Amino acid sequence: MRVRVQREDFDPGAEIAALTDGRTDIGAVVSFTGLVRARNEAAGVAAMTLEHYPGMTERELERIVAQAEDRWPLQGVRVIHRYGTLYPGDRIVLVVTASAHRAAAFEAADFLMDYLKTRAPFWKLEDREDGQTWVAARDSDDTAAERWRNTPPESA
Amino acid sequence: MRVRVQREDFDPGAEIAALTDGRTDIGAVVSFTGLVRARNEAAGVAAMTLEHYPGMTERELERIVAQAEDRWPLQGVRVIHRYGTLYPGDRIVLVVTASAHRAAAFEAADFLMDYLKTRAPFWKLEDREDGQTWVAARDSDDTAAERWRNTPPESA
Amino acid sequence: MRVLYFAWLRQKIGTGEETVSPPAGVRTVGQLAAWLAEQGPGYAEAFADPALIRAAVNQTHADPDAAVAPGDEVAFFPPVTGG
Amino acid sequence: MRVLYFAWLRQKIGTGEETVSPPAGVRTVGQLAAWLAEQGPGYAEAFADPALIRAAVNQTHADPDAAVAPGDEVAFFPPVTGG
Repeated sequence: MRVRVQREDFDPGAEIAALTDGRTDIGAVVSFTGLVRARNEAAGVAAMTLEHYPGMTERELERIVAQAEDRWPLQGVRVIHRYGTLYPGDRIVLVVTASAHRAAAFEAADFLMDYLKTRAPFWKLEDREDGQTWVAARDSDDTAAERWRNTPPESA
Repeated sequence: MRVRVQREDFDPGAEIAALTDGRTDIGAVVSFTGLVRARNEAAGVAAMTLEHYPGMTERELERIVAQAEDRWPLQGVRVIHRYGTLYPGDRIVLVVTASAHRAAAFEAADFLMDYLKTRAPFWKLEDREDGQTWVAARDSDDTAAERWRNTPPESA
Repeated sequence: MRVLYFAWLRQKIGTGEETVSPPAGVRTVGQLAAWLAEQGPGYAEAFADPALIRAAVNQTHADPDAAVAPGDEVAFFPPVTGG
Repeated sequence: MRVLYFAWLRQKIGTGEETVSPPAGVRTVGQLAAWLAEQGPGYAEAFADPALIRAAVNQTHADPDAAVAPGDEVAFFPPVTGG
């Protein structure tokens, strides 16, 4: 399964290995792991609860992966996103892309993270020094996702 | 040791974990793994021997890492490059970057690979269907490295 | 029509899911939001600022002028903050 | 002066490392390459096309006009192809 939404932790190395083991056509694998930081803006974060929209989340992630596969010649993709309560240092999200060439693997992973940040139905509630706070969407995330709107993919 | 040049294989997951375990200030980790492909251009590749310049290799990789650290706020970097004889599917190179934010981690990993491809003293000899061939440097690698010449780093 | 609420919309409204029967004139996401805003003080608060609200119809992102019909699953939520 | 050769330069010259004593007029990487090219047929072949050759002085990338001096470690090699 290339897309998974789960409470449980994941193992980036195992996911990378699952895409590449036994393959001799992959030249480049890029992974992105997102983690909970103990500080967000000015406040300390003791914990974070990720709420999501079961059903739509999986569909939206599949859609985003399909778009990446349309734009770049990928030989493997994994997207894993956790939900539930997480603590500083915990892994939140993993994206892995495999391709013959490194530009495609890098760009597709970057694209997947940008789209995931602006399209996948997750919401973060932080337990902070100043109380519980729903994390506000960042304009910079929309700007990052906009980058891909009118950019044709680089040649493979 | 953030830079290693070795015959032995490496474990991308273990290197990612080594940068992040016990840390609560890292928000993003990007890894790039390069692998030997069974086909390069038109010819099948049975094996590849990586020659390098002991001493200069380590120094040059350290220099490239220091440049990345000057340009982006990184909380951890690993560069591992193998030498000796490798076979299709074998891992060749690993770059891991850790930062508070994802743009810095992505850009620094991309930069490190581009610079490593054009600056680190390694040479690939391929055993191919059509004989032993020294891999020619690709113009696209120089072009990729040029991208970073006049580009100031994005804000953290 | 099944309506879902997430994050602070769910908290303000006090439920994550309900079945509603809006009048026949409610044919778009925006009209549904306006009608829901009239269903009580929690609803009014949740839908006070349309700029802060996103929607999905049948689990697909939808604009305010997207059509809604009986039998649809419509969700309202703040801008997403995953990743 | 210690001179190192890598990849196909090493193969054409037949050794990966040697100590040389060029005449006093050899003061740059380019002059050293030109002088080495005269040391035999393998050398001539290795250094035939300067556009294909890169160099390092004391383990740092160096241009053809970079200075070389007795005691330096100078390396000649094709464009690198790692990664």
